[in-house]
Amino acid sequence: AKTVKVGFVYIMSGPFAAYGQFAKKGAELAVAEINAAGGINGHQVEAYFEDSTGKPDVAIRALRKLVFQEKVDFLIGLDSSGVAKTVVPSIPQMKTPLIITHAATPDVTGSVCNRYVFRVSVNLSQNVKAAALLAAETDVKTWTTIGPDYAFGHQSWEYFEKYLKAIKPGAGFLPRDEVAFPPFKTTDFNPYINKIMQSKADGVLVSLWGGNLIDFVRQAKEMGLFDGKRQVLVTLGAATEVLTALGDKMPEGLWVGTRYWFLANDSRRNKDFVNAYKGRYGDYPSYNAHGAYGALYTYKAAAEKAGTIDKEKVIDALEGLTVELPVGAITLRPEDHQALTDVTWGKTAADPAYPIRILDPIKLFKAADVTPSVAESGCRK
Amino acid sequence: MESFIINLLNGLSWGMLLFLISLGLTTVFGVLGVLNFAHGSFFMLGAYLCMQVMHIVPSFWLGILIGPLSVAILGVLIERVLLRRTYGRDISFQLLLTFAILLILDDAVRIIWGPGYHVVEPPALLSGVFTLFTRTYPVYRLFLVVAGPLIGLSLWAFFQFSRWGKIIRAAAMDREMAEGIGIRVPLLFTAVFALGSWLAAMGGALAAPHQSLAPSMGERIIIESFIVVVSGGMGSFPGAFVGALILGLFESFGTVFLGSVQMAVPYILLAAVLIVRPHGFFGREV
Amino acid sequence: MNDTPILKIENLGHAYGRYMVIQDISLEVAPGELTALIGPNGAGKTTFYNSVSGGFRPTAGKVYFDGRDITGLPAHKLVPMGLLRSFQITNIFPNLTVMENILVPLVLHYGKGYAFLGSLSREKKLHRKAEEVLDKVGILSSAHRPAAELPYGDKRLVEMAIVLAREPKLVMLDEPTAGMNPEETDRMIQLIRELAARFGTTFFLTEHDMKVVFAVASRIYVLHQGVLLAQGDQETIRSDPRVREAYLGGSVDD
Amino acid sequence: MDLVKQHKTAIILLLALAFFVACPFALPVYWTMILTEILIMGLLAMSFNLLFGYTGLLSFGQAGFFGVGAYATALFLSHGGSSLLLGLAAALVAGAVSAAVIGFLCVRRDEIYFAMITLGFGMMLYTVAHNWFDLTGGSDGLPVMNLPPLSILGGQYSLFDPVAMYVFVFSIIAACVFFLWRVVRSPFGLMLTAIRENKQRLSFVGAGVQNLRLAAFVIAGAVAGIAGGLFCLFNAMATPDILHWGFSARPVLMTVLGGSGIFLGPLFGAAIFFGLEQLITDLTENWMIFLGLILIPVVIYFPRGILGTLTDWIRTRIKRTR
Amino acid sequence: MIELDDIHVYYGDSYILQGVSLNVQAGEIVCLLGRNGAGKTTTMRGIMGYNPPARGRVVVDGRDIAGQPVFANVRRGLGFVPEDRRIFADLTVMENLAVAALPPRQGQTPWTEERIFEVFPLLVKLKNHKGGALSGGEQQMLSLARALMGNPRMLLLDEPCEGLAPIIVENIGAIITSLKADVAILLTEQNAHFALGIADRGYVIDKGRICYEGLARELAENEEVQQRYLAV
Ligand SMILES: Nc1ncnc2c1ncn2[C@@H]1O[C@H](COP(=O)(O)OP(=O)(O)OP(=O)(O)O)[C@@H](O)[C@H]1O
Ligand SMILES: Nc1ncnc2c1ncn2[C@@H]1O[C@H](COP(=O)(O)OP(=O)(O)OP(=O)(O)O)[C@@H](O)[C@H]1O
Ligand SMILES: [Mg+2]
Ligand SMILES: [Mg+2]
Repeated sequence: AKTVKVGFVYIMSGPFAAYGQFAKKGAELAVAEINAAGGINGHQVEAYFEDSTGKPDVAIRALRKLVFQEKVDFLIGLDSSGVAKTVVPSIPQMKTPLIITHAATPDVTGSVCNRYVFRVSVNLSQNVKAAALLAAETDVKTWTTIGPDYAFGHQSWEYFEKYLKAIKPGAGFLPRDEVAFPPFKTTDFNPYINKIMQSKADGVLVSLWGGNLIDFVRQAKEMGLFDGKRQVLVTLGAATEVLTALGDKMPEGLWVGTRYWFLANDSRRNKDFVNAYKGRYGDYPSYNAHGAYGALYTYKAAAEKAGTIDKEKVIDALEGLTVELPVGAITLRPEDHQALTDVTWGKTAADPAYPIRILDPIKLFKAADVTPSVAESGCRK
Repeated sequence: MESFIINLLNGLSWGMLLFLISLGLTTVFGVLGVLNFAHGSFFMLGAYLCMQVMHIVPSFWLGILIGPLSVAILGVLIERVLLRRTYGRDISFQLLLTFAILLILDDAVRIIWGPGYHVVEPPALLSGVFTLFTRTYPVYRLFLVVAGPLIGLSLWAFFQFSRWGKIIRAAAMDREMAEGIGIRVPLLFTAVFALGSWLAAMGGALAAPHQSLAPSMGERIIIESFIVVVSGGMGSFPGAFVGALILGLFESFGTVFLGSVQMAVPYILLAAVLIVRPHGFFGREV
Repeated sequence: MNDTPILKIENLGHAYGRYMVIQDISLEVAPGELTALIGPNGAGKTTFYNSVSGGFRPTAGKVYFDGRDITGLPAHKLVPMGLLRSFQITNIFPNLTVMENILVPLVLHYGKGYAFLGSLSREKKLHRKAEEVLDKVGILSSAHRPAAELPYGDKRLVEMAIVLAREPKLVMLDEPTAGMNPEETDRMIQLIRELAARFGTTFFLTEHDMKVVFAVASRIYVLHQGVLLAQGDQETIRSDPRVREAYLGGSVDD
Repeated sequence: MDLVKQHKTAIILLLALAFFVACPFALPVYWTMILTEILIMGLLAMSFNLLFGYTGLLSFGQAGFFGVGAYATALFLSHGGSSLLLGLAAALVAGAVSAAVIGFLCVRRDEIYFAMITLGFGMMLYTVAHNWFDLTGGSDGLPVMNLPPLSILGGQYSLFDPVAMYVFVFSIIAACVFFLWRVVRSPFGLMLTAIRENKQRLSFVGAGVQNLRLAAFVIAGAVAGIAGGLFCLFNAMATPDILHWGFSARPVLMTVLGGSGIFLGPLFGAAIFFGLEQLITDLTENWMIFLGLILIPVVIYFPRGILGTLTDWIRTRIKRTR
Repeated sequence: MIELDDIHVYYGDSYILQGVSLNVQAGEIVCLLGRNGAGKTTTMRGIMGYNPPARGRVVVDGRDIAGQPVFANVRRGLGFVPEDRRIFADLTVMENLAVAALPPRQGQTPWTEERIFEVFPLLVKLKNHKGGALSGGEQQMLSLARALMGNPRMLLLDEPCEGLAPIIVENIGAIITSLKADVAILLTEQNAHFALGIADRGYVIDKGRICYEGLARELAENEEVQQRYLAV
């Protein structure tokens, strides 16, 4: 019988290839499970992977190839926010639905949103709103930040300031020129750490990620930034690739956030997923693996709801769809296509049962509490 | 004051690391006339091989001994089999060839060690911190401040004063004539390329305890070392030293004073130097 | 004849860093005069050439061309005035054909350097001119060969042709016959004399080949360790004991 | 002799023209899009080669002008501009003006120093695009939300359709290539070659070498700007990436691949590059290794680029048989 | 000492030396004359190994060295003074000499810096000057001195007098003659007058072939050959 073709576009090469590889693992697991269980609407799933290399023009070429050459029925992917934001306006030309699983920029379900694009993962505003809620409970007087010097870092700080001010009007923030935005290629964070330690701030929002975060944590630890005098919130600190690399060098007691935490949820769905993943790859699933995995199940749910794999009908089915994923139930908001999904934060802790730092305690924020309203998102489809 | 000193140390230690790496680049350019795009990949390999050695025998010192040495051997192979076929051709060919080598090495590293991040621990001897007024500062960074100039100085002395150093400089100036006085130039070139690769790898091994290892980590370093080498003057030792120092200090103090221009600092520096001194600080007019 | 000297040099001096290479040189060249500058190796002849004809700005002194102060002007400003030079080592456009080598100065001469939408092959006049010049120096038959392929002597003639194409008033030649065989040397001497006679072109040259110097120059300057040691006509120079000691040695017996 | 040679090139150009016109009718949609991209990148590479192959200047910042062009078009369209041709004109002007300013500071440098100073300025443009959020959208770039239709000769044509886009891009590029062809065949073109061959000699026959170089730099910048404008239309975006030195490396790669000594070499190189990329990424995920392994023999055995070495080979064959 | 047996040399596609044979015996100065482009330099470079002959033998002391690398030939006893001198510009005079030193051969008085300075007293005061800052004549002497530092048994001198002042030409001529006892010398010149004055035997090369050989004295008197092949 006819197969259903799904195209995945992730960063498979270059400095951030790890993200694409995680996603690929998650996707392949989902494909194997779904096919073993009879496919989608009776069609076996055939997966096509393309490399975005993290560059917008390459990503768009990859998408075009999947749609026009491979003739896929559905698209899943995109890691980088910049890539996602610039690629999204071209999706209507391809007339194929796309679920974004990693890129966090609010804009793809905001200012540049369109009928064809959905997102199942936590976006930047949801994550930072949770951080602001956490921050409001501390007795920090003045906040500063260190984040990568591109939209993600700057927006994280902007939104954090906006949300926290609304919750706790007394909170203080260092002005823009006193916070630290190291360029993305930085490997030596000492000057920035020095800048933070020199400032009067007693709370730090860290929005670095990946290799930057690893370098920062190690160097900051040596310089004594985590000596307990400051409150540190790390928005993407609970990413498994970071925790794995750092091992026991990850300080305990830091507040870290993530888009998916494999121990955050006791549901059967989650346990099955974690076990299946661990069994297949010998690893704990990262948020990116979960994203790709969940997106395919989301597609499955929509196609089954629509009773067809016709692209337009699947889109109609996706709008407002609620689906049970390992992370919990998510709902794709029909107005802007952003998933309403719970957000996990937690404190790093050592546990002999795990080779990496885990989160204890865990703090779950309900989707309704952290997701900005549709009006705020700025989406006008 | 205290912050100033810390910034100074930061600038110095980063600068010295850059110096080591640029030294290899500038030596290879000066002697072979090849601008080696894959230099950053040797830097990366140095770090990974150091880590690999430490997985087998947990000694950092053994790591920085064996890692860079293995890269030097790889350098020998690359020079013998590939590079020597492009001598005398336009520089763009060498850029392209070494770029191809970069692609291969970067991907090979990803395939062998996986796409994820790794960290390497500094040796126990250098792992602590010392107190500076009210703050602490890692000992390892101080070690870098010392190790860079030490290696650089001994190499410089070698090139300047030893007979072999002079022979290498002679071969750099005029390859044909060097053969004409009985110097076995092909072997010499291989040795120099191996030395250059060793320096890059040494830089990588020394950087490993301080930055995370990931495929393509060399890409970040290569452009900065190009900038150091060119603004210092191609092929010049003192040039590489001054260039690295200035870039290190600018990047360090720039974080405090420059804000969002920070990212462009190396490029502004490069352009400024070249506008004022067309051949870099120590470059010779041709 | 016009009596403003075509080239007038006052107290010219140049130092590389702190090292004075030429000092206090003053001389005058009348239009149409054939002048030679000779001197031992390292005396500073090439340095003198560069200081005068736009290689670099001399550190001291003044240079006047046709009454105008041209001190330190770059070469490309001097050329349109009519001052050109040739080089000690062959200096042509190796991968262009001989014809194209000559078209380059002609394009400039007719102010077409920036004509980026014109068609070079339709510039019939330039091609005709180029052929004339090539014919004049006697290498028209090689017009369509790449210059690099020519024998050495012919390359030097290409170099002369490049200079002549700009219809210069004053040509400064740095060792024009170096590396030429006697036959070619004779041809070069003939060419210089003929051009001087027919077009009134002024030549200023340096040479180590005394045969050429004595065959061409009516006035000779001797440079030694950066200063003018002697000047005068052939006889004066030939018989000056200082010149003999510093430069000529015993080789130039009459 | 010269005339024959000139007509030969004209004939080759005509054949190429016929080929490109026929392509979209014979190719699947995706390949038409790839071809569009080849043309755009090929034009960028040809602008680079005006400096590299003809003038002897290795510019490592050509992506800067390409990017400036792309942003100019994107800004024009996102601020209510509705004419595509005016958008491209903006790209041309932006490319030329930025090249004039930067070129003024660069053209005095030679060889590797020229390469590095152009890289430096290119990266400054990158930084501006990356950091000037209000104008350029910062690191995310400027998405072009809707492409106005092309109004020409009274008709309105949507470029939403890939074939229409191809035809449009091809027409613009054919015009640019023709322009470049005129330039290299002009007296000015001879000056550029003379600079490459021996710039000292040239200045000693009265040419202002720096100004000639600047003129070449501006022309190359303008053409790169147009290519950037087309890129923006084709991908509906302008992002900082395309000003980065990594992007500047592409025209270098393409030109050396195709052959810098041949007028259409860079365009051919672009085609090889994209062809290879498609082929390799289809076969393997480790495309970097394979690209590297393919590049090495090309560099070693094709010293004048693929097209250059092939034509040389054919030429000597013809000579021998005569 | 050295014998070329029918060597053929190409530059790419162009066929330059079309069967050159000549020999130089110990204690002899032999000159190779010919017009521009006749193939003099090519012959020298062919012997050295820069442009190895496609066919033919280059026999030094009974061994064929054709195709051997340049440095090996130098170590075997060839010394080369190229036409453009090729001094290492950034090295001092002393360093230029030092890098060229090779172990002496049996039965030879070894060349040392001291001995060099005896023969070239002009170089003494330039000891610590950079090679690039020397004038043409000084460079020519240094180039010769540098070749001697390799303790060669046979010297190839390519136009040692080009671009030199007449007085220096005389000087160099005297030095070359004084070396003859130690090393065999093959010399090329445009300046036939100079070359025939110091050589024992001479060859004339034209269009890549030897067209005359004989004693220098005879050649100096043979006006026909001089006119035809040397354009004197
Ligand atoms: N760039 C430089 N820096 C320092 N000294 C220099 C430089 N160029 C030339 N000299 C020195 O200046 C002196 C004069 O050199 P110049 O080239 O003018 O001599 P010349 O008379 O042309 O000699 P020749 O006849 O050998 O060509 C020489 O001693 C030379 O070493
Ligand atoms: N690299 C090269 N490629 C091609 N042909 C060359 C090359 N070098 C020299 N030739 C040609 O080889 C021939 C012999 O040149 P060679 O240099 O041996 O002559 P020569 O007798 O030394 O002349 P000269 O007196 O000018 O030094 C000449 O016709 C020359 O044009
Ligand atoms: Mg001179
Ligand atoms: Mg010769």
